[in-house]
Amino acid sequence: MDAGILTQQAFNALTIGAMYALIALGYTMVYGIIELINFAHGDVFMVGSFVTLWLLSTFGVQGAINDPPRLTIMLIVMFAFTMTVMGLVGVVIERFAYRPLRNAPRLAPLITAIGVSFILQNIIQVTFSNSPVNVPRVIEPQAGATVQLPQFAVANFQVTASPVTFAYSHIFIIVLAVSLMVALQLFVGRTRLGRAMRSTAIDREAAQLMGVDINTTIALTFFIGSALAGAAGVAWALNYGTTKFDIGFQAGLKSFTAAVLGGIGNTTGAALGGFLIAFIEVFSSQLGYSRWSEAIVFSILILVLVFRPTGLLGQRLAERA
Amino acid sequence: MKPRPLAFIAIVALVAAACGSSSGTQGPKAVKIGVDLPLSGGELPNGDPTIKGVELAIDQNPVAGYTVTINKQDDAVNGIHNPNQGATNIQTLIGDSSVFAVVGPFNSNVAQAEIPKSNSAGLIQCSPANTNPGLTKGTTGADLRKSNPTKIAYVRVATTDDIQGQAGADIAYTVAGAKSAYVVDDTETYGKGLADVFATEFAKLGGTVVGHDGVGANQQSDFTALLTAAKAKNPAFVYFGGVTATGGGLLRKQMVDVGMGSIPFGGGDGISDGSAATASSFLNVAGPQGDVNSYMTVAAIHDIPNAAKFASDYKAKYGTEPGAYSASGYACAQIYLQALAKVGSDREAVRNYVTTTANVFPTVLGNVSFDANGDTTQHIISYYKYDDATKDWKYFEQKDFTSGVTTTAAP
Amino acid sequence: MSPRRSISSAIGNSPVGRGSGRLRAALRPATSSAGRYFGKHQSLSVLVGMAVATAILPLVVLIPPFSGFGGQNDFVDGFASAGVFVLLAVGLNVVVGLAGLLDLGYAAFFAIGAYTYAYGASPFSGLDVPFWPMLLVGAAVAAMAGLLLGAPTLRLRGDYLAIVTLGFGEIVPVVFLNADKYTNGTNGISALYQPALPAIGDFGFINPWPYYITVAAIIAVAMMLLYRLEDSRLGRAWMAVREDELAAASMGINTVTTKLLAFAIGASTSGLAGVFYASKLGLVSPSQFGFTISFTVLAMVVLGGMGNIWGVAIGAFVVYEIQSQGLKQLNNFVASSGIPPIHIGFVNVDLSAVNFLDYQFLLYGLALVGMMLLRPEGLFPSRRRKQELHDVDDAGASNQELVEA
Amino acid sequence: MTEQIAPPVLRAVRLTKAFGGLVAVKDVDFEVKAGSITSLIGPNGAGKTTLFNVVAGLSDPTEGYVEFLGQKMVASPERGWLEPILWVLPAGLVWLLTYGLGLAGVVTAAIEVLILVGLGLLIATLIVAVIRPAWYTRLLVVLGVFKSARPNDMVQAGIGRTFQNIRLFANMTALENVLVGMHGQLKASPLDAVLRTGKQRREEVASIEEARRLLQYAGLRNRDNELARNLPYGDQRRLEIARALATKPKLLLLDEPTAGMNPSETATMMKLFSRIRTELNLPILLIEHDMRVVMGISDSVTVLDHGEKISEGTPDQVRADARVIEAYLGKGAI
Repeated sequence: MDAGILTQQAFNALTIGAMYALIALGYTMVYGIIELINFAHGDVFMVGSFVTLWLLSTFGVQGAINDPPRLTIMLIVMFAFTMTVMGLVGVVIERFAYRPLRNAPRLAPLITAIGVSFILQNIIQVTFSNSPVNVPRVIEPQAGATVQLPQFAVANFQVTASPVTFAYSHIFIIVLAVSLMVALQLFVGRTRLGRAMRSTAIDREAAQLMGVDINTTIALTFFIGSALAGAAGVAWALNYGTTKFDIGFQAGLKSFTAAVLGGIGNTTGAALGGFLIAFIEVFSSQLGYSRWSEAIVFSILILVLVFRPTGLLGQRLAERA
Repeated sequence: MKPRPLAFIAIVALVAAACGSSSGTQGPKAVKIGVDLPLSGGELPNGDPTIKGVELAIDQNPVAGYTVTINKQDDAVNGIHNPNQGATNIQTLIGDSSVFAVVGPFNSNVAQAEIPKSNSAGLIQCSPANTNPGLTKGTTGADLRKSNPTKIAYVRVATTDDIQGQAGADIAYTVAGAKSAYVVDDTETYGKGLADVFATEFAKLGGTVVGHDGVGANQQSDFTALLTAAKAKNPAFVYFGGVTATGGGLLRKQMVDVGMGSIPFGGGDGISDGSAATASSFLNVAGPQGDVNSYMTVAAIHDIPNAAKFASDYKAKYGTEPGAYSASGYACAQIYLQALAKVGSDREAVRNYVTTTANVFPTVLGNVSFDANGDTTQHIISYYKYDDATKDWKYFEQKDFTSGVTTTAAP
Repeated sequence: MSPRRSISSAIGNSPVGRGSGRLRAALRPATSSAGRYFGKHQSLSVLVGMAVATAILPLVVLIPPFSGFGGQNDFVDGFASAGVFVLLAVGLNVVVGLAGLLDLGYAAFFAIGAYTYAYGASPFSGLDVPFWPMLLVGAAVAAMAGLLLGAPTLRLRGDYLAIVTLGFGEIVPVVFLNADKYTNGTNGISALYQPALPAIGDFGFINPWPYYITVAAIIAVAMMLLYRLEDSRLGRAWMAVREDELAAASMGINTVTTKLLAFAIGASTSGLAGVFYASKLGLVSPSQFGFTISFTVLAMVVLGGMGNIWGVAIGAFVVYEIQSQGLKQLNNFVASSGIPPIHIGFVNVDLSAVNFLDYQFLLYGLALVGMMLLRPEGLFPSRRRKQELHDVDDAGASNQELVEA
Repeated sequence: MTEQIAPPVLRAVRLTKAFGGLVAVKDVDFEVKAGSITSLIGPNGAGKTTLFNVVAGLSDPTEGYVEFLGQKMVASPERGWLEPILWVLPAGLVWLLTYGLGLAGVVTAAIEVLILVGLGLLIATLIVAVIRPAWYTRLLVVLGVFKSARPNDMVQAGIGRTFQNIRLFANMTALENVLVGMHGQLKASPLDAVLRTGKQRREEVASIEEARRLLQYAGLRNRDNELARNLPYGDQRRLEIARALATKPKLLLLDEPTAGMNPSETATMMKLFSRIRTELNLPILLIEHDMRVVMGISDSVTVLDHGEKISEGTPDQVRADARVIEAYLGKGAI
């Protein structure tokens, strides 16, 4: 029993979970408002990481920036730019692929979403590369605070603790993700546009009658969701220093699982689900079952849905039929 | 069951066959070497340099009385090698009567689908890259060629994984002096096979395998959790069975991130993909700190007679450095061209000539001959280590696992 | 393309309407004997259509430009492989097209069927069960898997179902991959035994004809049975569930059982395809059954025309041939045609350097999006859809009649 | 009007339905007597539709229950979590045993067999849970699990219904819509359909005859092959009723069946309801918000306002009730 390793793994899980949660928020928001599983969302995240790559190469950034003011500016530029671009991409996708199908049978937009996902992947694949591509990591990846947890013994049970390293880049990602989530909550809860979003989600027609511009509201939802996915893309590039055209499918799949696990349509649930999935993954690796982790994640998803069809925090009742 | 359509089809087939007959011509006979490799999507970097090696061999080794061209088949579907497409391709090549021999396939599971067909048709295949032992050896090998058990129709110039895994264990235990190792594989045929052999052989040498985990196709970007768990077990060596595309470079890069950068790292020829300057190569992805202390083996002889000439010829023609399997593709084609010159373009004659164990073929890989299973008798593995001066892999010794002779690089 | 034309003309001649053929038959002279006649005729027309298509398709090799693509055996072999996807698409059509359930893990059942054959007839297990009973076993095992997945999840709403099936589709290959001891892991199970049927002769490895005829027969029988199901109480229940699940439940339809049956029947068809695929290829390995198969088959169903059994069959055939032959031939054509590089401003397009195979997913994606936006009924819409479009015109007229009546 | 001695067909007892803090229906009792038309009326937002959905089995009441023909059909669920546990319990027990045996070092072959047995049990229980045979339902009752009947169970028990906003199967023909309504009466199995047995063919032909008869009865002559969505509005309403009749109900629930109709259409519709009652002897529970519409044909009227029952009785009694007038016309209207 090594408390240090468990803490380290929990910290690893928080980092991965932060990224899943950011992506999951977009899924859950879009689902909440137009009841569409936006399959292209994972690929929006992937494109975000490539936008970061493009930006960094345009600025000629080669590696870690050690000068704090410059680093801060660079980070702000990276996030602002990528989030804006991806937000716009999301709006464009909504405008051309989903809006014409808003009153079509449910299956139709779902299938276009899959189509959009294919298109985004293939464009990146032929434009950049089939192989993993390096992205410079602007935050020195090995820099971090190393902490020695206290060691103690309970009766005959010795709890040891190897030192735990909290990498700055990971701390940054976790803090950023949490602040974005809080900002989103405030936006949805406290602003006029946020209210419009909520009312549209509850009853689109009623909201329309009350003077809410549905098209703008839905576009806004896509903008915010895609911008968050873009932020996750930047975080990914910062964390791993690499990206690939097909990371979107897998990350998207897990994030959607996170959204469903937490209760789709519920933003807190999405965040919770993201962290939960990351913990499951990390601790199956810790136990030496990396090769099974995917199967474990999806089995848990199926089990949760069997026992709680609305997800962990879901409130909306599933149709009984 | 349905007699009428059957009879009808039979007639159709006869008509079609009658129309398909060709007329004879004067001059050099046109023959083809079939090539079946993954040539699109993510696997283009594997197939493309290999087929270029074949083209170069045909250019440089003309055979009097024949004009040799290539019948090119791509076994990738949606960018990933696909056994079903491979089976279709070999069928096409069998159907093309001007094809007298085939180079390929690249991937083991494609070979599993193709071997029964080429064996049944008696069309010789030479794989430049298959290293899975089960394709030729033991009962699985025999099962694959059960329609003509005595007529080997599949040979390969790459040394099998069981030898390369031994070499990996040799590097870890002898060269790096590690007594404990952590093994990671990518759960794919090549990677897992190699990692399993490494684990067995490392234990045989006296080392301890402290852990063995695998990372499936959907987790190959994040190894931190796995490495944190591995780090706690204090391994003196980390061995990776897999290729760069399935996480080789990333694993090494993240080892540095979690503070395992000083631990030596080793892998097979799946991470032999060029210098640190080559985009997406192992050394490029792993980063400068990850490169240090990295070892790699290649399942081929290093001291080939004309290595420099081959490389410069290749570069002159294509403008790029040869790939990991360019020379192997070249060697396969060379063997076929020698057979063509000797026994003509009859498929059975070529097959018989190539697989006769007594025949020795001088190739760019040195002298190659095939054993009773169709495996190359060359069991030489070359060892490489990262060299900071050239930012590239540097050969330091090769070992012949048949004779046990080790040749060290000239200083 | 001539093969397409020949099939569609075969449909055109047959008095087959989707689903309601039998109803319509009963309505003309409303006698039971007439109903029986058309009921029989409809099933027969599937058999006849398949027989005609099977006989005509190999002739494609005589027609330029196809004659330049390869020998007749190559074509027949390709058709036999395409048959696997036709079966898959026809099965998925029941789930997606008729019952309106989005199943994104369909390849899992395909894998299960294929592995079932691998256990039944390979040196790995030591068993050598003949191919024909294995077809039934494979279908049954896949149906069981469909029930296992469907029973707990089919009470979920449609979108949840999509994600659960997608997850299941990911779990199954992972299990086959990692349960080394039972599945031979990543190497898969190879050297499976070939089918044998005295009437057709030795299947062997390189003669594609027996496989071609076998798969055509399997497709014909499967399509005939699915046709009959579609035109029955169960078929109507599927459509009702697709149209309005709540209303269907309020008409006494047990929606869960109905959906479960759609799931199981779709899965069993997939299992059939798996058994045939494994026997033809002689190999099963986990990497063959990834999500790309599920998504490709979905694209086939959508492109062919959801709900129209002939449409999806043709859609699957066409998509498969484009994927395995068309793009390759396009590459050869463009490379040999010597189209000069095009310069538009600073953009240089050199078509002869483009590998069209690299754009498969882009094409799928554009096709899916375009299809949904422009022609959601698919390339080969069913009669019902045509009727819908047609009825828009005279609906207005009938409105007025009614006001007066 | 003759007095009914027979027990009520449908009885709702102390029904309450709350959505979070909002109580939509509060403590409502009412009953439908055999052969009668009972109307449930009230102004907009009175909770009629909520009550109706509870009665039709679409949502569970917070409190109270609904009895149909003396059997409790709808109430809030009890111990619902127990059911999924039942599904995995047998398999779970076998696997626990397997795990124990594994720890004890028993041969692997036995363990593998047990794992498969567990898997088989899991499949079996899940299938049982879907099919719900009688013994399974009894077992649930013994365990104290109560779940409201699903809508389809309600139909099987004999409750047919229509919807306020028409919910036809838009892309199916009128005839097919009615055939779907007959689903529960048809007995041919999928296997019969696959084999085209004589039984299945006879049943199909007979059901088509019956369906056409029902369409005619509802006033839809020669419309059999029209797609439902192409029918004019009034005909869609009629088709819904024909479809509901096809379920062979013992009670018909009609949710605002004349909404959006002009007076003459409404009058025709009312005539149809009277005929259904007299010719088919079928009790009807009618929801309306237009009080005048129902007065002519109802035997009994229940008036809701703000989720509470404010009046009940014959049309004349209700018409005279001050609270009803107040609810409809506002305070001080008297």
